[in-house]
Amino acid sequence: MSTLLDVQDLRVRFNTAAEAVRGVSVRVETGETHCLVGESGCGKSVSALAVMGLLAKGGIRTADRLEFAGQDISRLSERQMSRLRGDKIAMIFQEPMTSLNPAYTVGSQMAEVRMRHRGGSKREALDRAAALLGRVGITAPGMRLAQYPHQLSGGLRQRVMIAMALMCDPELLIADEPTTALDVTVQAQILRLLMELQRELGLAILLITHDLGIVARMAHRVSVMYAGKVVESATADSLFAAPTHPYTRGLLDCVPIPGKVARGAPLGSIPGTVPRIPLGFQGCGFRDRCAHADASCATIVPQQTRQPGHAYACRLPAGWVAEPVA
Amino acid sequence: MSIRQIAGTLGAIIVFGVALMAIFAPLLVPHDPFAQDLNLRLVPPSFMDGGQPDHFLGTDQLGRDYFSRLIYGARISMLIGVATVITSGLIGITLGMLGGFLGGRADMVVMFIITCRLSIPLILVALAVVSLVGSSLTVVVLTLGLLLWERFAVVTRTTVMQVRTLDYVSAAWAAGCSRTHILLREILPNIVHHLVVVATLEMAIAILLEAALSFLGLGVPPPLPSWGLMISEAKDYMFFSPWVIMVPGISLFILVLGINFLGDALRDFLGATRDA
Amino acid sequence: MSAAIEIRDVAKIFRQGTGLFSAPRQVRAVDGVSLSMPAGGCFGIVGESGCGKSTLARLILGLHPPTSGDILVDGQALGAMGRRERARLIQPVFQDPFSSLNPRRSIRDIVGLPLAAQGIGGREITSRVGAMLERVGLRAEMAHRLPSQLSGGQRQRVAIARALVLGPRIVVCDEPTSALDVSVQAQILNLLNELRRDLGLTLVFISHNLAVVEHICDEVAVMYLGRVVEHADTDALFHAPTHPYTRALLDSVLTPEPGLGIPDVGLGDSYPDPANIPPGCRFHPRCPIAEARCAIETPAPRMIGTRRVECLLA
Amino acid sequence: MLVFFGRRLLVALLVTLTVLTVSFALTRLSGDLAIAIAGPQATEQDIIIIRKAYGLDRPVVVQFVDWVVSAASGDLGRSYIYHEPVARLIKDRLPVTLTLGLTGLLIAMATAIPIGILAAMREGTLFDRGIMMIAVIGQAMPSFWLGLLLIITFGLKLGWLPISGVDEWDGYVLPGIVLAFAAIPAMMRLTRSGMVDALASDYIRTARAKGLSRASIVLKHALRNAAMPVVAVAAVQLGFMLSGSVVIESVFALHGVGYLGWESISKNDFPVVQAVVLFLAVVYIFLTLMADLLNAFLDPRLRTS
Repeated sequence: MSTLLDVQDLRVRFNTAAEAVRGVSVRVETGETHCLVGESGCGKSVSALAVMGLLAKGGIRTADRLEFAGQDISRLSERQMSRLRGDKIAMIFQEPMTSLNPAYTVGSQMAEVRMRHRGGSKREALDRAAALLGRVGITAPGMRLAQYPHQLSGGLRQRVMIAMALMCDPELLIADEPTTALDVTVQAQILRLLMELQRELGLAILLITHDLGIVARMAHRVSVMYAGKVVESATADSLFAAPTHPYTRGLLDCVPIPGKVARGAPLGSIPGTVPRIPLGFQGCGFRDRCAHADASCATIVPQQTRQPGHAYACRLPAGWVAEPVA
Repeated sequence: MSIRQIAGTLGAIIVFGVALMAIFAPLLVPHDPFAQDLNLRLVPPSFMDGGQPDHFLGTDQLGRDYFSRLIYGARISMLIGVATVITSGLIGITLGMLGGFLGGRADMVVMFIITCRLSIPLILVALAVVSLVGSSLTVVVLTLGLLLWERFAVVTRTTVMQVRTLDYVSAAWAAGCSRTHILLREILPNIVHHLVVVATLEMAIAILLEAALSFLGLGVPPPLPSWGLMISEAKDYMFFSPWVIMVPGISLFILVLGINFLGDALRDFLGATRDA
Repeated sequence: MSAAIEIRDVAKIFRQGTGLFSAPRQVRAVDGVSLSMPAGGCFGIVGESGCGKSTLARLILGLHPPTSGDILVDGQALGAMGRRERARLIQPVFQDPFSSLNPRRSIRDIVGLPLAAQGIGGREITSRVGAMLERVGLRAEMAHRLPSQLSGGQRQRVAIARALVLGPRIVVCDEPTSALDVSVQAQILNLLNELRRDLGLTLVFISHNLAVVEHICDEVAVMYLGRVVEHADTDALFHAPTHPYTRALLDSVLTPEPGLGIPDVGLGDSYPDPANIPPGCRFHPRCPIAEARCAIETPAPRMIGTRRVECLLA
Repeated sequence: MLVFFGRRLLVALLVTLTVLTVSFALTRLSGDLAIAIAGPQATEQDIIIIRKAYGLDRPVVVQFVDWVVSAASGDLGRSYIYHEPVARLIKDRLPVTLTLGLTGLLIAMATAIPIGILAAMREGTLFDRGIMMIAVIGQAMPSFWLGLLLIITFGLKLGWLPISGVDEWDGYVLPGIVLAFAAIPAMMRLTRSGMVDALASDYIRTARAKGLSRASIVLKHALRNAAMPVVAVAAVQLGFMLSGSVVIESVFALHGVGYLGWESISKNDFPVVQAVVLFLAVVYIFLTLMADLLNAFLDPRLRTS
């Protein structure tokens, strides 16, 4: 397995007094699903957009390393980067309702990706679009090609987005909360589809989500983000078996699991709310909400390794947690 | 300070200044604005060749002091602006509230009235009304007020519609509040900033429109010194003495610009939408 | 146990497209729902968007009049109740903590609104609001703030305080936690559970999140396209779902348990449209076990033990 | 779609009928028309004769129905002053007003739309803010005064263009500019805000994520969606221009429909006033109808549902 996307110490700042992303390092291996999980405002979506070069106006990106398939993409011009987007790296978004252009048919929006990156006739592009619509589980793809986005339900639109992302056989798919706006049954269908596609096409997926359930079911590897930083990173098995950072632990305790957490019993919860981190902030961003914080948390946070491939950023020793809940 | 803030401050100073000028006009004028002196016709402003120190902005074709007339003209513009906004605001906001709050058939009727109003050629109908009823300041104010309410109505209607579906309005219903309470205490405070912006816009439009009507000879009746009328009366002389149309024209322009600047600043300050 | 809310064959039809001359489209948001919600319990209503669960909540709150049918709250007909009387009995908590608080009023005025509507004086409002804020875990001096100065979780606490300040018997929560982050969601759920126990409230809890519903509710009704397709107590429903739609919903719950993968819910790519309800069983176009007769025969509600199901094949 | 169009048409007809009523009522508001026509020197006898001659002695309702019926068949009555059918008067004056309006619209669109797009693409920059400032300044300019200034500058001082009348095409340049000037700020703001919204939308992010070229993103994906409100406003502006031509035509002494209206008002020529008001209203109604149709064509959401 080789590293497809290698991000080291990514930082993003908008013209305000705060950094949205404060040094994120993420590696996505070929053919695996890497989940970036965290609550709203933790910087997970901004990180993904920064990698794609799609930051909103005024966003400033710096990184020690930003490599895709061995190529340094931090120095690419907008024009060169646009050649990569939609071709080798594809992206889908949270809101399938608004992510498609209301003025053009599904077919025309799908075909233009292929024609832009691979050339060829519109006919060929449309044929491929029809085949891919079938592949993502849409019945009567020929009819759907001629329809406009408003004629499709949310679930169908997200399938169209996925099919559109596959038009040029990408190596990496970045999915930014792809099911958050969908109903639960449709969510399960879309996630299952992504899983199948990955297995079949050897696709690498960087999946951004706030839902630990999705992480548990989908991820090979997980990075947990809090306040613009990755606080814990591990394989999914290792993370759920032995969550080590207090934030990861707290987050897992918040989720009710039918049959596992007694009805009406209080759920674990994290007190307080996500803080705003000013520029030049030192120490651990979680310390104000953490029951285990002490004075040292206001200075430097040690990066520790629980076991190979399971890193976390906290002063506590790896064994501080009692044996994990099953 | 940003450009916008500077413009906003400037606008506030202009509007406030012209308002003061209008209120204290009798104390400010050096001459009687209606007194004619046919020996002193078309005297240029004092800073130009042939000007007289006694007449700062010169005199008009009837020898009336231009500066004094200009100051009295501010009264008319401000009066027209404020009175029209009040009249049209009352009509438009009431209609918009009815349509937006009640919805359904009431809203259809309101929409229809708005469409009809938009279809009526504004200037022509205003001219016709003034000509038929006879021109006076009151007639001009009422005519403009009766014609310029549609923006108030449209903005009120759409904003009320947006606000009334919000959950805090539902919560107020569930709390047992009365219809009046909900309309006046829950909805109105949340749309009033849009209406303030519309009011400034309408004030500017009303002032420009009065000037246009007076320019066409069917606005404020002479000898009242409306700025539009001053331009109209002076236009026969503009080829030889261009300043006669410059003085009232620039005044009009600066006042309307001030109102627009103020409106934009209020828009930014109150957080109203761009196109309200 | 007496019923806190009794819903008898209630329907709500909305007209869309209010054009002058076009025939308006009819949306049957709620289409013949009968439910009885016991006092002192937590009654869950689940379903996907467009299933009518939020409309049902608004009907119960008296925010919309039903097109047909009767709603009895605490034994009295909702339609015959005065607005003040109704407000003392039943109160809402809405989903979006940003749109549910008037941005131009102070927290004191927002929480005190139901009191003011009853004609209670200013000084008493201030003291009762202060006490209520502390009861929901906020400091009393928050009363002077504006909603924009509060976080999402704090706003939702304010909304709960407003709902409870009159001491109602029933609180209708329409997706009270779905706009919140997971960590805050847990705080709010714990608070609701605690308040319910301490104050003896009846909760109507509307959600699309089955894990949350399982955690907090005693009884659950599953809605699909305006009808209740299955209604049972929580344990029965979660351990042995009977309706194929309930089964699909339960399959879709993704708990944070690694290695389970994503189950196939088997629903196909069609999607329910409340303006265009299929004939026969309204679930049949998506149903994985549908037979030919499901497209023709409309299933009548049946009792299987204590549960009520609408399915020809159950 | 057909239902949509039919409904729209019916509303347009109803609006026309209402405007018809209003413009009729307008001329009857002021009391006795015959006295106004006869003028201040007329005797009691003259007034009675005039009342009979113009059919003003009949009940108002009869006069109204009579007028509506004949207006529907294209007969707008006869002018009291010109003693000609009003329809012919309007027809003769129409080319001037129409040319003027279209010239104004073309100048306005050719200026406002490209600048609006550029300002949106450079949102928040000095260029954008400068343009918006100019728009505010432009909105404050009284159009008749601007017309006079242009006449003095280009007609008189520089002698480049004629200052009144339209014997040749160049007579339309100055009035066209003045008309356009009034419409440019609104159109520019709308183009800009439409483009700003479109460029910030999710589907533009999708288009960028697809790696499309900048030209395709701006011109194909964003502009198409921003165009819809601009089209609607362009039609409304053209309507305003035609009715605003009252002022401009009198400044530049162009004998168009607006000038005719003004003239008739000052001469108490009521059949002409009624007809011109009605005519301008119908043109406006027609233009908004066209704009709706064009928008339905541009926006598939309207077309297919």
